[in-house]
Amino acid sequence: MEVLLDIISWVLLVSGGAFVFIGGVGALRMPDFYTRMHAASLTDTLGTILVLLGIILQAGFTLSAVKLLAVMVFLLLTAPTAAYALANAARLARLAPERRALDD
Amino acid sequence: MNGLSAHLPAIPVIIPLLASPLVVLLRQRGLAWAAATASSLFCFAVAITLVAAVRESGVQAYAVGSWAAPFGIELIVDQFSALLLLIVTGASSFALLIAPRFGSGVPDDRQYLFYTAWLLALAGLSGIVVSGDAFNIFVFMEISSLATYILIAGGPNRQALAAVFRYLIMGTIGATFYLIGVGYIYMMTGTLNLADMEALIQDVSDLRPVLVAGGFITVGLALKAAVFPLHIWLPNAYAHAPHAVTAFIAACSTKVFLYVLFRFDFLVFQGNLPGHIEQFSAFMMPLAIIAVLFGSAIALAQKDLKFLLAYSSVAQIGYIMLGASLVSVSGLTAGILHMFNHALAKGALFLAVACIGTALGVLSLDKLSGAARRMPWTFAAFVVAGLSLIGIPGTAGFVSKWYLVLAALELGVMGALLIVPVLIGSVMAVIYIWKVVEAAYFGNAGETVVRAEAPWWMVTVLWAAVLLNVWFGLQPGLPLELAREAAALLLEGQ
Amino acid sequence: MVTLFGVFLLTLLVITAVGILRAEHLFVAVMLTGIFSLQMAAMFFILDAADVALTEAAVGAGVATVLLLGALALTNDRERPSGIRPWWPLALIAAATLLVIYATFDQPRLGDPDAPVHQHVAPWYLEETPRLIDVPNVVTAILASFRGYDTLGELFVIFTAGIGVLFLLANPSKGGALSLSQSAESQGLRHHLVPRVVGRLVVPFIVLFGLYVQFHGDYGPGGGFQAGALISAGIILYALVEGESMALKALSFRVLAGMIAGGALLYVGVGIAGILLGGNFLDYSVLSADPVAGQHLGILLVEAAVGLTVTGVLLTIFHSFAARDQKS
Amino acid sequence: MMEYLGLYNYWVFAVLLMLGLYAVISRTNLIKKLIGMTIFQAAVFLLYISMDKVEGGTAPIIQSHMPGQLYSNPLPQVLILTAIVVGIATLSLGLAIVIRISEAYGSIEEDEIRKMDNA
Repeated sequence: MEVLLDIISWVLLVSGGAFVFIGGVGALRMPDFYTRMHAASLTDTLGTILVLLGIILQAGFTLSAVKLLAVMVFLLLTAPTAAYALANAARLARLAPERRALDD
Repeated sequence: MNGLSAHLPAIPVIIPLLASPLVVLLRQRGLAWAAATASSLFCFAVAITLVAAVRESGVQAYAVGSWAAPFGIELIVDQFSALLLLIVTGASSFALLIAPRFGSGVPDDRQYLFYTAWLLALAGLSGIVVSGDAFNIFVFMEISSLATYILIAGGPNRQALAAVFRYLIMGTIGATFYLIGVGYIYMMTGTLNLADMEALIQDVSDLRPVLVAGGFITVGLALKAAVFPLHIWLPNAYAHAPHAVTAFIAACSTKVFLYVLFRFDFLVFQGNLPGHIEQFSAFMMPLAIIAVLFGSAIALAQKDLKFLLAYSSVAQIGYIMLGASLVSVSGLTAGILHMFNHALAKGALFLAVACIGTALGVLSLDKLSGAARRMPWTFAAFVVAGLSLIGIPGTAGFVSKWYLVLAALELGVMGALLIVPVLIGSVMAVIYIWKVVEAAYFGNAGETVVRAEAPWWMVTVLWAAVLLNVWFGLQPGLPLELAREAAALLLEGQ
Repeated sequence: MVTLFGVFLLTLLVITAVGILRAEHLFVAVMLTGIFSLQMAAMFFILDAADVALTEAAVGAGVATVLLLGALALTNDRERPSGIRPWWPLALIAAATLLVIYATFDQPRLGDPDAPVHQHVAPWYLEETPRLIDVPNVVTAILASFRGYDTLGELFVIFTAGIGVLFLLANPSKGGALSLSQSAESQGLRHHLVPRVVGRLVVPFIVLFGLYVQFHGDYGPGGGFQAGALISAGIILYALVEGESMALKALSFRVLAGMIAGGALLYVGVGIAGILLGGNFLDYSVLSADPVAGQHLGILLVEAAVGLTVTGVLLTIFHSFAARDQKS
Repeated sequence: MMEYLGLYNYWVFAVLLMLGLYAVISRTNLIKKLIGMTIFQAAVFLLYISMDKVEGGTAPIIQSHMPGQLYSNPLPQVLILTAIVVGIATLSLGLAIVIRISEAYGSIEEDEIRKMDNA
């Protein structure tokens, strides 16, 4: 059982880390604001949540796990909102998407 | 009341701190002024009591929160801090008495904030003076600095804002340098209490962090005290502040930072760091001499009364530093005494400027021609205070310069050479004060001379300050003794 | 492992600082400053300073960023491109850096338990706090009691800043900011559904967390200042979502001034109560028959005072900035 | 190796300190100067907090169920809590002054302001 939990937790941690990394590469390499933001929001949601789940499994049934769960809930609420506000601000500022991105 | 006497060292800090939020709640201008003045005068009375207590029973220590010294914060009032406390509370009281209403730029409904800031500046400066803890000094330094920025920003012109921004940047750098220095000493000794530091620093005195700490603290405090060449924030800040504020800060603020500088340099570093005395003197003496000559020379070229007096302050800080850089009891006595006497003279001069500015609204020399006939009382006071600034026998300014010359002569031929800049500086002071007198008394006033004397209470306060200059010129016993004991305390630890 | 993290974060700090220096768009510089503070907070956490990390995150990354952005909106968000920079400041700075680094070689190494800092007063605090004050968080014990006088000074520093901002920016012709027009800015994000719904959902939790940090400061990291920063952050979020005027309706300038002055009075009052009850200034032991209970009461009161004033000042500063006319 | 790694904090302190100071000295934009000042102050926080660490210690929150636990030094943390507050107070006052300068002069570049004053 212990070993199983450990394995699951590490799988979650590693895959979360992978998503964070991919998000980071995307934010650097994507051609324009909107696509970059898309990549970055991956880090915020999937990446961090997988990592948090992994840590929760490591923590077991303790107070820390509850706190981590609360952090996760708040992240799920705020990260998409922040992404929305950012995109909205860009739209209000009439930031045009890169042409190349549209053509593809 | 007997029970309260044990708490005397803390009271000059507590009272203005208590009064400032009350002023915020009062909001009304007249009440705000009354509350500020009452607390300032009360602190002045406490300062006088403290001087008496120190002379009677020696150093007064006070453990805040009843926690003993290196663990809690200790307040210490010795001869040196008692003298400074007298300067701070006295300057604040005189300047407040002359100004029930501040400059034209501040609307009535915001004046209460101004008096709040004034009280905070007073509390901050008193807090620095009575504190025996290096970090606590930093905290109160910031209270006084922030409050002073607010006071200067209340000046009537937009130049005040530019001046205060520069002061804020340089002041923060100075305070942060001080904090770094304290951090290094703390790193090497493990204590923040000044007396404790003095004892513990001997074991680590030859290590580089302590030397760097000495550098940071000296430079940081010199910045705050406007020691040449770090004075560049001073003239603009003094000149564009409201008049009463200039009278307050010109009389005491730089001196408080010089006080901290002397405390650190003489108590903690000198005697414990090898070679520090020579370095201090070799570094400070040339700067002090240049400050005297440069400040006076620039003052000569000024056309605005406030700028003229502000540059003269740069020169006067030079005299204080010159006395200290001799590193002898008599030299330090002269320097400390000059703190007191310069506060008297410059405070009185800026009070006169406040009267002139209130009554005539102009301060540039060419517009003041013949003004003495319009405001005879004020200009007579200006002349007497000017004589004290120059150092004419019979005034306070003479006494400290005389002791400075005596202390220099103790050094033999080298010292005799030091008299030259002192004399040149005094001659230049004669010239720049004469420039004002010439314009005011011998300038062309036009055909009809209208009497436009400042309100009677302003002239009364001004003359009270001027008469103090004469009194302490003829009876220099009290400040002289305090200065001598303070110098002995700093140099010999007794 | 921890050392590795430390080295990584510290290097990142230097890179961020260089980035801030090079950014000519001030908005970018401000954002990088926020990131800088967050990295600094992480570094503090690694160095076992949980309280400081919490404060740095709330203040440096939160409040300071909001204030800087507010100032940018009122002034200009572009630095004028500079021509040739003089070389002497760089030379001077480089020399000074080398001097400070040169001094480090005599310093105790990081984490050295024999360093003088850990010998003299620090062990006393760690040993005596359970007996004398009996709160687990030694930082709180020192902050509020042993060095309570410093904290009094700290409260008055922030008090002074509030007074200064009011003095410089209060707009009497508009009657304070009370008569804000119903312009787009003052309505906040009311017509944006997503931020509004989420904002309303989160604000109570932020304030609740602030209160937790306020009253849990004896046992864990936290205290009046952090709580004040958090609560005011919650209310600032409310102002952004629902509009300035709604936030001012809840806490008007008058109320805020009352909070500022009330907190300051409370702290000084506790100190004076110590004198009246026969102790020294800020001596809490005399507040109750049992010295330890007295200490608890004193710490509770002064932390509440700090929280009150800090909340009041930060909100006053925010509203003063927001009420200023936007640049034309 | 560890000999020098243990000093890395203090080197970064020196570099950050001087980077901040350089920004204050060399930039003419007033807000940039204030940002430089915050870096300058943050460097000092790092200096103090680096002192507090004890190898093997934890945050100084006493756990009675773990006797013999090593704790890091609480005193520098207290000092820096105060210093952070001082920093934000200075920053907000500085920003308020900058806003007033911008309204009075129409610029926040130091050399342009000086030119207007001398004109």
